[in-house]
Amino acid sequence: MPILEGKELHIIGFLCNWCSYGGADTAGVGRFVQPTDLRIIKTPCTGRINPLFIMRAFLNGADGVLVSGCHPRDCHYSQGNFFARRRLEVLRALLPVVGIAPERFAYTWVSASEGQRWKTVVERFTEQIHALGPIPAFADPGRIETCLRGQANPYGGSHALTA
Amino acid sequence: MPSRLEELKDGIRKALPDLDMVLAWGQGPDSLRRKPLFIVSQADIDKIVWDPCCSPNLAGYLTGLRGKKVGIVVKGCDCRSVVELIQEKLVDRAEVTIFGLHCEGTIDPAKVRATLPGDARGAFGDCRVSDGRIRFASDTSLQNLAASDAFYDKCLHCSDPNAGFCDYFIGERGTPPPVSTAPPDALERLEAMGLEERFRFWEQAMDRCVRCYACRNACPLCVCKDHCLAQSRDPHWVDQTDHPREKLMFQVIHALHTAGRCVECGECERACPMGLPVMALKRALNRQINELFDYRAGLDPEAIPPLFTFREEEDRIGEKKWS
Amino acid sequence: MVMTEARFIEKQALPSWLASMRKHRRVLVPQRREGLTLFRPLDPGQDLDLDGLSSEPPKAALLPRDEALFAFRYRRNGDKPPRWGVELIETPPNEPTLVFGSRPCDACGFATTDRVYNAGTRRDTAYCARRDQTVVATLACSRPGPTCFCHRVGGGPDNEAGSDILVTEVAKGYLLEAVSSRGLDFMRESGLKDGAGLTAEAATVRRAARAAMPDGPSLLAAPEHVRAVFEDTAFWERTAAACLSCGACSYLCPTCYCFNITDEARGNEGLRLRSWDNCMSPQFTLEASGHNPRPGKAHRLRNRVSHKFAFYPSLHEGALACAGCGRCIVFCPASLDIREIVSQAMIQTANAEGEPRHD
Amino acid sequence: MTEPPKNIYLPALATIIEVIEETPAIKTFRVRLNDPGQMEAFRFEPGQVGQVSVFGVGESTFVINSPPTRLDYLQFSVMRAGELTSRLHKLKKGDQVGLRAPLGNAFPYQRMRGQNILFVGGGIGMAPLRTLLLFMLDNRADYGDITLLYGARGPADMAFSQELPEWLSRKDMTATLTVDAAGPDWPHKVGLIPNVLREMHPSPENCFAVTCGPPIMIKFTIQALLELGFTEDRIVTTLEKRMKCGVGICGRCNIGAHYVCQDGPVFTQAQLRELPGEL
Repeated sequence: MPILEGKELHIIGFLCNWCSYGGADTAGVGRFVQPTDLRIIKTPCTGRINPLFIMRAFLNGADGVLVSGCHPRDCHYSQGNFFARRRLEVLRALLPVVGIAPERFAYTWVSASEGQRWKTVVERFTEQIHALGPIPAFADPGRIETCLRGQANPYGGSHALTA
Repeated sequence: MPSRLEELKDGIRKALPDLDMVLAWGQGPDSLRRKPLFIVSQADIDKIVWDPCCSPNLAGYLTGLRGKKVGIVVKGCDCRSVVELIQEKLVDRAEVTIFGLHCEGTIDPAKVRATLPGDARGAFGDCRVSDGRIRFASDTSLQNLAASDAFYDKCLHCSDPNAGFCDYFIGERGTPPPVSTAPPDALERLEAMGLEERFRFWEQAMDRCVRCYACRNACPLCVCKDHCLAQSRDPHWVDQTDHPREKLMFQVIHALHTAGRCVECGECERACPMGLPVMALKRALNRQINELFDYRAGLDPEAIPPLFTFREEEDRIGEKKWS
Repeated sequence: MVMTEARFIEKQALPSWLASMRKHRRVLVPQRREGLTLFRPLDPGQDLDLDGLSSEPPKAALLPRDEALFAFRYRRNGDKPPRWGVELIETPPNEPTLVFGSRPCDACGFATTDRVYNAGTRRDTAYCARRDQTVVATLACSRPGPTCFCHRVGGGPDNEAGSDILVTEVAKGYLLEAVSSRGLDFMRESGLKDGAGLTAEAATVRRAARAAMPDGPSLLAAPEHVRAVFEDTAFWERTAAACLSCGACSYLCPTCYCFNITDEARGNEGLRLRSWDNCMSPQFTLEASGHNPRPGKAHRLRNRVSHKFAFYPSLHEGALACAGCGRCIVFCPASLDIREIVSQAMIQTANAEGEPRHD
Repeated sequence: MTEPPKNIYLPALATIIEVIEETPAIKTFRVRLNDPGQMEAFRFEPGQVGQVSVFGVGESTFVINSPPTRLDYLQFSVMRAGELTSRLHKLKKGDQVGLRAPLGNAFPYQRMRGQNILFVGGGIGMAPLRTLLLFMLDNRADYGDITLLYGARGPADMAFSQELPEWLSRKDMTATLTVDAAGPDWPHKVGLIPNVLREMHPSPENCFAVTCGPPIMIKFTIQALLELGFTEDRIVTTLEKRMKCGVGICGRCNIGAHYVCQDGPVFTQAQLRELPGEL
């Protein structure tokens, strides 16, 4: 479902398949009303989430990134969230240095039954991101965008050659 | 009392027979630069040089010399690199013979050229450091610079100038470089800016990056530089367009791949032809790791880097409250 | 230099004249940025840095760091059921440019790439389009730097190869002399005063510069020696021992012209991108089967030095693919010195004298 | 309006008209250029290559292994090895690809006229030999005896399996198949190509040997051919190199001063011995 331009921001969620994805499902089954900005990517475990996923998302224009997994000691793979906790806590220090507000990133623990908690997490986090507004964009949209979107290609015009 | 250089040469002369090679510094293309010297014969020993221009960290060559008995001369920061490589078993302690030195600080040729008047870009005479001043002859005048105008940033707040872990310590241990007022370094300058301004700073800096990957190839920890994530097509982390976003993504990759491992030896910044402050990202992560886990890389060969392990109860990481 | 027209401009009038040239062309000049001298579009708020050699050569004016060869877009075509058709979109460059303040070694870089990219039957359309729209005004050198050796590789502080206009700094300003028809046409509509009277003074300035070049044997005879030392793996292992196999020397070299072609896509559309590449990278010759003819840094450095001092000369009547600018020496993190490498090869295979001690 | 200079990197669009599953790792693609005029006018010589594009993934070099005498389609046999070949293997009939062809040089078929020809192919190395073999069979009178030795790891790795029966039964050529290892129902030879070649003991008398295959096989096959008395200028092979531009500019496929995409990919052993040792 495309982003509702102007109303929604790009918020990406990396959810662990065993707990938080289940929690989000429970919230959905429970018909809890929550903001719709979040786009969820399912991962086997928070331990599988490479902090580079999060940085790549921000550099590609995500306004906010949320990571959610099993509570410590509930991890399906027993250690995944322990490693993730350290990595993501370290990653938090990198964001401000490159000019991204650290509040644009959060990680938390939501189990499969905590539909209500998931709704609160999504609401609070989306409010937090809307308060910050869109992430700063690079001046140059990039070679692909300039060549294809018909904008003035700094190195020449573009015209369709063959049908 | 023989000079430290003589003492170093004697130490190496004695050790060389049962080593395949000793890594030290030799004369570089100009008097402000030294280049790695691979000593394999007694004749090479006379080419050894030791002065504040010996900035290259020789530890990076160790991982390419596995299986050989190698001697290496190290400053304080270089020594931390060797310890980190031993911690991660990327280098076998038994294969390495370490000659440690006290370092008085190392000169950054780019910083010296920048402080000199425009036309003094010619050659420089030999340089000497004494009581916080650096003296050398440039082809137009005699130069006399304060240490803070010529040393690498890392040397201006160096905490352990003596090689802490070595087989032979050459000469006396000493104090860190005498720096009266160290100008703010890249990380401090960045943190004095607002967020948007920092973002624009990196956008400008990365525009200058020519993507030569000297920062990666100079890093002693980058043992997988020949098949690096940044040049992989699958997964396609970084595309080949010359855009600040992609080049900044590589700096993020380098910072996160050395998180909890980087010893701030400064090689990435020293190697960068465009003089970009790429170590600022790693120093920010090191500060966070020090605060979270009370840990600094490269001090204890037995220590396990923090991100290689975990604790069920982390004493300094709490849970985010949402209500 | 054939007797052609000359123009003159006072020193203080140069910045405003350059600014006026921006009306109908991109003006690239060397300006100081964060301790570096870079070729970027003229920023009138800053003065030019015409002192020494720029940190990065103006190579990007003709060979940009990346460039779309063409764009493509997948689209459903009219078949029943619809299939994916592809539409190709050409992206020809059209960016009239003036490069002012390049040095003879930078221009020698353009001459080196001209022989490859515009080789009569084989023409690289994007490069040739840019070359035809670019005027290169090269400033003759007055004072050589410690790592300059253009005079030892067939160039010189006032060499004209690859330039359209040769600019010489005279007492009260700059004398512009056309060295190509493109340069002549540009000068005629540049609105500058005639400078015929100053050609003699300019010639003496250039002669003094030639005399001031640091000594050192010529490397023009290097090709046969470098080819002869190719099989000596011990020589190349020793030479490449300190090398980090990064790309700093290649990307800052005016005569390195190799490139990579990759497709970069976003969903159903994207472009075929040409970007700078360098033979010091292990990926340069890595084959899909995993075989790599140049697995080690010694193989790769051997290829880089041999291409410049043996292979290219054998394809282009002895012209070396090295401009002698010395940037690879200044910017190498391990301080390798290509003069040293080539001289060692010459010493080892003949009794040429060694490399003089520098500064 | 004068025709704008041709962008040498712009491929012609082509459509896959047939996909043949040769072996689990090798697929053959038959393509036709979308522009009928271009297809009609397309000419090439046996051994020349083409850069096949899958837009969004990239380009790779493959020999045109249909003969120049049959121009109703162009054929490329592709072994899955890297990113592009894997994506090519997912394409179906009717999908679009790009083609920049013909590139590189061809087999010296003029010099081979009136001579005997010995083909020695290993695995996917049979692809470049096929275009020359079929070209010669279509001009059979111009050539002397034709002998083919085609080897692969196992029976299931034999490409062009529908044509093998014909090659084996034809009167105007002799074909021998061999595999490194095979079960009891394998009627042909079992053994490494160089050893089988020594067994066959072909006569080098006015005979050209054309060989192609994995580097290891080529190395030992050329050794065997030299032992059997073949002269170096009559042993012809093709080289596989990492290629990008295909026109001798990008500097990627050089061996010494020679660019494999332009001065090759076909070389005689005599030429290879002149090149610096960097294969």
